[in-house]
Amino acid sequence: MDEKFAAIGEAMPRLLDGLVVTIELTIFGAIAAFILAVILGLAAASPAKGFRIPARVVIEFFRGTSLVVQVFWLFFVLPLLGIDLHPMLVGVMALGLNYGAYSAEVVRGSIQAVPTGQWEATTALSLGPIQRMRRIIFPQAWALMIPSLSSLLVHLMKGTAIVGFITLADLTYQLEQVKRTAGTLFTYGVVGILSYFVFALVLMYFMNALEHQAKHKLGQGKSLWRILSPAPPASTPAGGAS
Amino acid sequence: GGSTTTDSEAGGESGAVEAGSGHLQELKDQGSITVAIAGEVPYSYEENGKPTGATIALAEKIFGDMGIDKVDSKLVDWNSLIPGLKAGRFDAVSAGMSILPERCAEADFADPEIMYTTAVMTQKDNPKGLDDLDTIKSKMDNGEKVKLAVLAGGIEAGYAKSLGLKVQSVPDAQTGMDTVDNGRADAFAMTAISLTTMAKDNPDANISVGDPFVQEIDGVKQLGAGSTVFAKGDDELREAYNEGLAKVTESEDSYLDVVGEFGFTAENLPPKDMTTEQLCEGAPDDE
Amino acid sequence: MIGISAAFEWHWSAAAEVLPTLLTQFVKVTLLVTVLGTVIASILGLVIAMAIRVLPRPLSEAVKWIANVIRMTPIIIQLLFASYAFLSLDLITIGVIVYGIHYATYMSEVYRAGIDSVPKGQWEATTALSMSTLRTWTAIIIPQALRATIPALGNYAISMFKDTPYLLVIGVVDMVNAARIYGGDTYRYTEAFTLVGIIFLLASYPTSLLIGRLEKRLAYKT
Amino acid sequence: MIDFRDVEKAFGDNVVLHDLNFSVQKGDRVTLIGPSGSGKTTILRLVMTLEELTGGYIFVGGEPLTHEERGGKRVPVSKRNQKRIRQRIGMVFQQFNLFPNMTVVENIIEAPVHVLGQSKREATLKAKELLERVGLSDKAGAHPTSLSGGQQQRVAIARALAMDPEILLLDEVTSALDPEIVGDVLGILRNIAETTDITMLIVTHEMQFARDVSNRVLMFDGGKIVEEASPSVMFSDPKHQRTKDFLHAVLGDGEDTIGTR
Amino acid sequence: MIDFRDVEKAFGDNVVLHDLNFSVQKGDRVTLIGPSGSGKTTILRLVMTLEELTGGYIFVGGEPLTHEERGGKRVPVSKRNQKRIRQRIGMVFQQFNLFPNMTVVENIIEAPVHVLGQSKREATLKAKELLERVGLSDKAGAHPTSLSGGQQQRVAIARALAMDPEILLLDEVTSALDPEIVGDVLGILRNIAETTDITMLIVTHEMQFARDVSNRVLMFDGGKIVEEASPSVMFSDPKHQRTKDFLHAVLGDGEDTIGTR
Ligand SMILES: Nc1ncnc2c1ncn2[C@@H]1O[C@H](COP(=O)(O)OP(=O)(O)OP(=O)(O)O)[C@@H](O)[C@H]1O
Ligand SMILES: Nc1ncnc2c1ncn2[C@@H]1O[C@H](COP(=O)(O)OP(=O)(O)OP(=O)(O)O)[C@@H](O)[C@H]1O
Ligand SMILES: [Mg+2]
Ligand SMILES: [Mg+2]
Repeated sequence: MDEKFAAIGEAMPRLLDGLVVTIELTIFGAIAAFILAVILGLAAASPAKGFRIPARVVIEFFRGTSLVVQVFWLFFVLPLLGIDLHPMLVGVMALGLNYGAYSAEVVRGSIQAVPTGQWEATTALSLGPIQRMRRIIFPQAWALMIPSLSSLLVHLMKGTAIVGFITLADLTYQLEQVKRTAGTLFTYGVVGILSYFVFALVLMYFMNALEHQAKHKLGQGKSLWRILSPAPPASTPAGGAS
Repeated sequence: GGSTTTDSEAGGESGAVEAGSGHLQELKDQGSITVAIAGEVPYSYEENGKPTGATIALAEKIFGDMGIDKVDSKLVDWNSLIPGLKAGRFDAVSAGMSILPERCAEADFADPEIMYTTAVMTQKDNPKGLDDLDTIKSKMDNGEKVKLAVLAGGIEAGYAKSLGLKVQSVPDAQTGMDTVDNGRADAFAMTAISLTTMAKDNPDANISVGDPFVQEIDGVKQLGAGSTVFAKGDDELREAYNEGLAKVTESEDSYLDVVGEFGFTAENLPPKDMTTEQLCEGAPDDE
Repeated sequence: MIGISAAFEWHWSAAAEVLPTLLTQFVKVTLLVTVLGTVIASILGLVIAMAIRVLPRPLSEAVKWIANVIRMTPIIIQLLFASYAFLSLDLITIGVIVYGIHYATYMSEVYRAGIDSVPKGQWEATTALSMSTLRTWTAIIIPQALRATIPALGNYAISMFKDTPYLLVIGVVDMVNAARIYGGDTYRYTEAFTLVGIIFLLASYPTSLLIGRLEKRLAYKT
Repeated sequence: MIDFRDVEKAFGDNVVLHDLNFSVQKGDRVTLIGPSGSGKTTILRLVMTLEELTGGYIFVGGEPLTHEERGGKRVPVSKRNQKRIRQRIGMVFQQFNLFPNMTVVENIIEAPVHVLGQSKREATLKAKELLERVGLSDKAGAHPTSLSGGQQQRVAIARALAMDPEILLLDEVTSALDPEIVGDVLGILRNIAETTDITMLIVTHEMQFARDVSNRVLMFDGGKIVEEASPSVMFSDPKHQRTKDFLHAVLGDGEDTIGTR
Repeated sequence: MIDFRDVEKAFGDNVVLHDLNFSVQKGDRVTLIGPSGSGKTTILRLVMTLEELTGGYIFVGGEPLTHEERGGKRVPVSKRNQKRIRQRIGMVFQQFNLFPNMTVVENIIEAPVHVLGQSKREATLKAKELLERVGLSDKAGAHPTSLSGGQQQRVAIARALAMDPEILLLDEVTSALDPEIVGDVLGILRNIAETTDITMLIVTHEMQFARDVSNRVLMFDGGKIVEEASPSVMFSDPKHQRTKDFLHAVLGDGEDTIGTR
């Protein structure tokens, strides 16, 4: 066992490099997905057909074809069209498009779940459509959408493991390099699983914190700082799958 | 991708000779070339962030002589080497790619630089006596349980298919070795040089590599040769490369000087009469 | 810097050439793993959900955390792990089991929600009728929980279907990777990937129809 | 038939029933009345073992239901025993709680077949009889969700009777029903009371029904029995001020008039 | 100030308001009464443009609100015009509909700042004044969810007043409140009625309040006005049988007594 730890210790710089790639992919992918989700979600929630129908088509397309196929397509077919993308960009784009489409449904659902009374109050106060969305509806929908987005984020993080297919040296790739010296089972079963799981937990706690914050803004629950200060609450990180 | 600088005294000189050209001149001006590699030991791979391997050594030597001092590498998935080349993502592919008719239709190969032979990796001391694909085939036909692993999409997968062998695909060479090591497969067929290098690097693994052989399919010897690939129409650069390559492949000594340290032997030196045109025609000479 | 080839054209000959391979791999790998994986996942998912609910505290917590670990880590890692841990099993079997277990952890969440959605009064009625625990689950709770969970379970089946290309990491060539290998050999990605897309669509659409029908059949007559 | 001895029930720190002692004789029809939160439902749920008894003992037919005293200590009885005794008790809920995934007749035969081990044929015959009795012979194959509230409650009564209980617990069985259907359901219960000797424990706000059906009325307040009497005495001449106030609130001004609501 | 001309409103095939014609003068306080479903809420929602007008015209200060007649045809007015007119109207809802993502004072200044373009300072000053008026000076920084229903409704009133509306629409603003708080809220509205000349359109079941505040009462039934009178006449001497029945049901037996409910 000691030698395995030693091997891992030796490979630590590479593993950390891999972890950085995984983290980068997760963060940039999540940002891309979120931006896309908001745009598509707003369009899909719009009463105007001109927005709604294109948004639906895009959402259904990227939800309907899998992440793997999208990655391959972007990586192998797009160059044939003369579009040359860095693998990192391909990874981020594929994650962004796929999870963006899933998240768009969450955004749309949450916007439509804001009580009608809130929409009516904005009309009664003569707020314009942009203002209404930006200042009233979206902040409330935000609190509703976080739990679902949070489990999608973990899915996205897991999806980054696929970029090994397109030559990015992410954590999975590096684990593969390390497995001979450290032993395959130990590498995957302990180091791999644990690293991803801890990362997933960090993401979940981050999203839980966001949710607390959002709920607090709506006057529900304590503020995040008050929760964090004395002793953290016993929160279960078990996020529902999307 | 990393980069390596070769020391070259001939740089300025040859640069002057070929002044005024397109892509080649561009590369000379910038003093570096970017080649795609697939990360395969011992052909071209990265070590400590720098490209290395037999074909990289060739590239560094030949381009260096032309006055292009620096060879940068881009690590690319095997399947996107040629698409990437066509899309102009890099200047050449230095991955010991086999010269095959379908590939010739997509890009231009330099003259042959590495001869391939196939070998079979088995568990130590070859308990089942699996020397080559033909013995494997006869054993399989006799109803013996023999499990053969090949690289998914590799050339040996094509051989096995032609021979009608049932195979187990592996995504990469390392996995292929593991598969034999842990007994999931009895044999792993791949190019000999890759297998021997791997066996050398992993002395503890329960594996050994049989003698190299040239596979025959329907009575035709499958002579394989690999080379550096350039984009279609990039003739000037390719011809300049061929010129330099000829100097290296001139003799065993000059050849092994460059690639010997990566485990290559005289067997890997292409015969003088073998041309890229022949290989591109798809009719390898049968002796 | 160099002209872009016209490789993005459509060649019927190439399409005809790959189609048989794609269909073979589709049936032998994609479909097989999805169908068997879904069967395992839907049964095991229910077992996990019930175990968390029925087992005493430390045990149920343990089951919950194991499920969390599986749910929150990439299936690729799990496939690799299992392929080395269970050498005696052939790779397709490992694929089926890993997909089955991985998706079971998703489905257990769906079942949990379904079980929670059964009104408390139903449990009380089973007590008032002195029904056994087993009978309570099988005759009352599970049938009612299932009704609420069928659509979500169906969606997971479809997403498992789309996740099968990950099998390549353990050397199982599914339809998508068959397309990729064909593309690698011939540089005709366009036909191969387009066909893959069409086959996926042709396969998932009837699946959704099937789920829709199942959903209707399970709905209570009103 | 049922004996409460020093019964105590607490939810967390909140003690809902204190030191409760009373007995119900075989064939008794006891109505529990009292203000909201006084603990009436809790008593029924304790008998049905839907709540855990936190102190004291309940005996059914002389046998301890959940706990017994052994060697001066209060120990739980075996699950087996508890189940056996529970089979003699039936309950009808305010919200009916029919199984929506089964037809009416399946609801009724479920327990006879799977708990008592009756044959399906036998149980179905009995179920048909019971359905006739509650006036729903034509609904045997229907799904509960397609029935009105009143019909559902009648099925629930039939389902409880199918187990041939010695004790029937009824918790505000009409309060989820539309006013015009209440009469039907009460009529059926009245009929059951008249034609069987099932011991009944009834919680209701229908004072007329309580008067017609029960032979004893217990007035609860704050988890204690404040008064106990026959219905005629209780409704016409309550002794305790709390009872007077309660009846006044429920029945309205006319001291002696008991309407259906 | 508000003119209804041949107003018709249908939800799908269900025509809820037929050929409605009436006018509200500047400074009028008009109460709409009538049984449930008679269309009272719908009228307020039409004025607030929360529902689409399916026939006829509504004029506010002489200008068409949603549609106008041009060349003998009924055409919609421009969105710009509609918005401009809508700014002169405020509404308070039964369910308050405060924005939970903003503090009390942010709720109040939202529209003045972002619609009328007032400076934050100016709007906040005004908001504080309004809060004082509704007796909530100390709650400026609080979140709506931390307030009681009555307090929330008072904030909603302040929010509507912050836009300086010429017309205020009030739809059963006390019916979601606990009975003991109703008085406070009505007191504030009474005070506003007494100290401003805002035109008010009120739907309420509080007949006492209607009597105190309004100068006209319209009795609705089935989407039509069945009777119109001053409150004193309407409540003491209704002409129409429908009105008599309705008032009898709402006010109880005593013909002349008007309780708070
Ligand atoms: N599950 C529970 N958890 C905590 N407290 C409970 C629970 N069930 C009942 N209580 C409390 O126990 C007390 C008695 O409740 P119970 O339902 O028995 O009253 P009740 O007499 O049936 O009233 P009602 O006429 O309103 O039905 C109440 O104070 C109630 O709040
Ligand atoms: N959004 C809607 N869709 C369909 N029908 C509606 C809608 N809103 C109201 N109605 C119908 O319009 C009629 C009038 O409703 P309205 O809410 O105006 O009545 P009301 O006089 O305010 O009644 P209440 O006193 O119950 O509030 C009713 O028959 C109602 O069912
Ligand atoms: Mg009760
Ligand atoms: Mg209304």
